[in-house]
Formats: sequence, structure tokens, C-alpha cells
Amino acid sequence: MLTNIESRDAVTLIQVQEERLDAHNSPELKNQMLKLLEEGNHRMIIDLQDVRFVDSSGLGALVSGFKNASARNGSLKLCGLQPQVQSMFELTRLHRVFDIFSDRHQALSSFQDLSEQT
Amino acid sequence: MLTNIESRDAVTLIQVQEERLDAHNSPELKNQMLKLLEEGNHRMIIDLQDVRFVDSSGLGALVSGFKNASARNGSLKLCGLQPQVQSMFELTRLHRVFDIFSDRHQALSSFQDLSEQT
Amino acid sequence: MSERIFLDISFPYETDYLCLIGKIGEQLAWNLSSFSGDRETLAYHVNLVLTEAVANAIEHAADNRSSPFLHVTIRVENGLLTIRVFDQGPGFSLCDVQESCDDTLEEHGRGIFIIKSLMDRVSYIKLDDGHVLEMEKNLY
Amino acid sequence: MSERIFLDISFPYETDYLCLIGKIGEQLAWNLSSFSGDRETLAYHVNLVLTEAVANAIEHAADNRSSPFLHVTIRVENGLLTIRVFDQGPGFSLCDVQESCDDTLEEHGRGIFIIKSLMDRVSYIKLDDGHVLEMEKNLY
Ligand SMILES: Nc1ncnc2c1ncn2[C@@H]1O[C@H](COP(=O)(O)OP(=O)(O)O)[C@@H](O)[C@H]1O
Ligand SMILES: Nc1ncnc2c1ncn2[C@@H]1O[C@H](COP(=O)(O)OP(=O)(O)O)[C@@H](O)[C@H]1O
Repeated sequence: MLTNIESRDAVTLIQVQEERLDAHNSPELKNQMLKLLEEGNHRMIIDLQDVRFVDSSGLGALVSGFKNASARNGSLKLCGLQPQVQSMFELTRLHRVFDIFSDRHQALSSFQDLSEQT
Repeated sequence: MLTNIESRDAVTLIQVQEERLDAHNSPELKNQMLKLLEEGNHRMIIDLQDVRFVDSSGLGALVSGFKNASARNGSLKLCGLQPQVQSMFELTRLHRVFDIFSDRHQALSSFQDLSEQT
Repeated sequence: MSERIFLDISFPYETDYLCLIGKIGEQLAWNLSSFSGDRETLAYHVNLVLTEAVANAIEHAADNRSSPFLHVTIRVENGLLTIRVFDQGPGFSLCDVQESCDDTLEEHGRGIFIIKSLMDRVSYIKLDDGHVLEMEKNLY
Repeated sequence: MSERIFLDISFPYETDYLCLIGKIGEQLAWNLSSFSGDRETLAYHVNLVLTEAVANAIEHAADNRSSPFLHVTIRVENGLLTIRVFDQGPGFSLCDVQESCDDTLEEHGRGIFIIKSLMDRVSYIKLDDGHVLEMEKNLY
């Protein structure tokens, strides 16, 4: 599982650098997210712009990250969904669960808006 | 067989707009070249920039065009060969038969140089 | 005449092969001249249902198997695309699997739902030496 | 452990299928993790030898056939890639085919030369019901 991990303004940005997110590599993404959460990174953005294919197990890994973040009063947001990937979220109704942004800048500024409010 | 045919300065430019030139479509290219020759177009450039794959039958079609043009005191030149296509010409030694140019401009000016000389 | 092609693929019970199997199906879909709909979407869907079905066979049916190879067939005939994934596991009932995904935060349980959503007919059939998940799609 | 995959493909004797068969082989080559060389070149070569061999079967062996389907297998095992193209034509001798292409202006006769150049071992074998062109490539 190739990922690029960056920190910006107390937000952790994980870019999944794989064409496919499937039962072969999604367990690793799940573990990476969990490890980052346990290290105290409670605000995460998963950038899926390089991902052209996601299966139910890839979706499951993201749900797992989402639940683990919420359990720690954090949050996990998504951005950069390719059209076919987006359609998987719609088919499984997960687009109503996740905050989904078109790109990382919009996802980042959604965290900043939040900071200003509080 | 998708081709785009243009005339420039008494030279006929045939751009093969197919990803593959194989036993399925090369007979058609062969016929197109022959028809153009019979209509009096004796100077031809085949632009292969869109072609990513060529088999022995595609090579054979080009050899056929080459021979038919030579038989009419014309000539057939090639341009735009992708690396893997170029390697097929080298493997079969056909790079020593054809005049091969990197792009259509160089192929066109080779015809002009010739006109100036005569 | 409509196209006909029959593909048989055997490979070990390992997720390393998911990508290849999915992509072979995708390639087939891209090259189906008889299909009148959106080819890119068909290619994605064929890749996906293959991936889901094979991943299920690896996860849920890799135990009491007699052969080290998983077996998949893809056939196109009379405008019908049929994908079969054979397994030698304990089997399950398609009817026991949920029919919708509404607002669930489960990590699992979306594979069969996706397959049923994207294919026109799905059956899980008992054979002498195991089961087969059969998925059909009308091409026109 | 090295990868193993077995592919069987059957399809009508028509050049419409060349592209698909070639691309399935190409896809396989792209996904061979055991191959240490240049994957793009391997993918091209597998596509090419499949295309050449299948085109030959369609052109030279489509007459006295008993089945309407051409049969191709692609296998990877123990670091060896084996491609087999079965035909039910009159057959031919590999030795009668020229070994080089030097400065020839022939339109035909480069297919077998290309196959021999790109693969490590090529044999044409008589079977009960026809022949098989067997092409092998060492992956490491
Ligand atoms: N090939 C199979 N053999 C046995 N059980 C299976 C098989 N495929 C699916 N199942 C059962 O159906 C359930 C639902 O499958 P699926 O929707 O793909 O979700 P998941 O695999 O993520 O649990 C599985 O949890 C499993 O119990
Ligand atoms: N499957 C086959 N069955 C019968 N003859 C074949 C077969 N493949 C090749 N040949 C013979 O070998 C010759 C050389 O084949 P090849 O190098 O591919 O050139 P081409 O097919 O362009 O003539 C063919 O002309 C044909 O006589």
C-alpha cells in the first residue's frame, strides 16, 4: 500500500497512491489509519485522487477509519473521488455517511471553518 | 480502419488513427494506399504516431505500399513511430528499407529538399 | 453474428490475483462490440463483480477445498455475459444476505449487494464438488 | 512462492478477436510480479506473439477444422510463461520457415520469425486432432 502522509494545520492528509483499493491492499490502509489515530492524529483526510477502483473491502476500510476517528471525537473526510469511485459510494449509500470534498484544499478548509467556529 | 488523409505540396499524408495495425485492419490500409496511388498520389507519408502496436501483417501492408509506390516512381515514407513500433522495424530489418522520420514536418521537408534538387 | 468468447481462469486462493482477474474481465468488456451501453461503466462493473466474487471465495471458501486453484469462467454468447466463480467451501444462501445498504456503518457485507445491484441475474448453485456463484448481464 | 495462473480462451476463427486476445496476454504480462525484466516490453511481446500465432491459425488453418472455435492457453508456472495456440489445419514445419528477414521486400513471412526472435523456445507439435504452436518464455 503506497501512501503519502502529510500534516497541515493539525490535519493529517493521507494520499492513497494506488490505482486499486481492494481486498488485497485495504487491510493495510485500515491499519495505517488506525495507527495514525492512535498516535493522536484525530483529524484525517483521505485523498483518493489516484484511486480508480474501489471494492466493498476498500469501502469497509474507510468505514473502519471513519468509525475509529469518530470514537475518538475526531473526524475522517474524503476527497478526490474519481467518478466511478464516487458511484460506489452512492450505490452503497456511503456518500451520506462521509464528508466528501472535491479536492484536498476544500477538505482542509472545512477543518479550518470548524476551528474558527469553536 | 480510421485514417485522416491530407494533401500538402503534392505530398499525400495518411495518418493511421488506430491503436493497432494488425491482421484485422491492415488489409484495409493496404487497399487505401493502393487506391491513392492509382489516383496519382505518388508521394506518400504514413504517419504512425497513433499506432502503438504493429504486427507482421501491418508491416507487410506498409511494404506493399512501399513497393507499389516505387513501381510508379513514387515514394512512401514513414513518420511518428512509437518506440515499440520502431523496434519491430529494427527486428525485421525494415528500418533499412523505409525512410523513417520522427514527425510529419521532417518527412514533408525531405520531399521539399528533393524538389529543390531536381 | 454476435460475438462469442469463452474464458477459463485458474489461480491460487490469494488476493494477489484479484487485480489481474478483474483487469482481464475489464479488457473483455472494453472489447465487446455487441454491447450498446456505456463501455467504460461495463468494464468497471465486470472488474468489480469479479473482484468481489473472487475475494469472497478466498475469504469464505478457502478452507475445505480439494484443489489448490480457484476457478473462474467468463463467457459471452448470444448477447449474454456470464461470469462464474467456483468454490469448494461450506456454501451460503444468497437470500440470507441483506438487500440494501441503507445507512449501515458495518465494515463488511456490501459485496453480494454490489454484485446483485450491478448484474441482471445472480444465482448461487450447489454442485457435486462445491458451489458456483453465477452472475449474468444482458449486453443488449 | 512464484505465481501460477492458467488461462484457457476459445473464440471463433475471426480476426475481430485478435485485439482482445493480445490484450488479455498483455494484461497478464503487466501483472506478473515474478518477472524481473522490462514489463512494458514483455507485455508488448506477449501481445505480439499471440496476435501472430492466432492470425496464422485463422489464415492457414481455418479450413478442415472440426470445431468452430480456436483454442489458446496461456500458463505461468515455475517462472515459465507458456502460450499454446491449437489449430486443426494441415500443419507446417517450423524448419521450413526462414530464419532471418534480411532485406526482403516480401509482404508475408515475418510472423514465425518474430515469434522465434521474441520467445525462448518455440515448437510446433502434432496432436491427435491437429497441431499446437507452443511458445515459451523464461521469466527469470
Ligand atoms: N463463496 C462464499 N462462500 C461462503 N460464504 C460466502 C461466500 N460469499 C459470500 N458468503 C457469505 O455471504 C456474506 C456476505 O458476503 P459479502 O456481501 O460479500 O460481504 P463480506 O464478504 O464483506 O462479509 C459473507 O459474510 C459470507 O458469510
Ligand atoms: N498454423 C499454421 N498452419 C499451417 N501453416 C502455417 C501456420 N502458421 C504458419 N504457417 C506457415 O508458415 C508460413 C510462415 O508463417 P509466417 O511467418 O507467420 O508468415 P505469413 O503468415 O505472413 O505467411 C506461412 O506462410 C504458412 O505457410
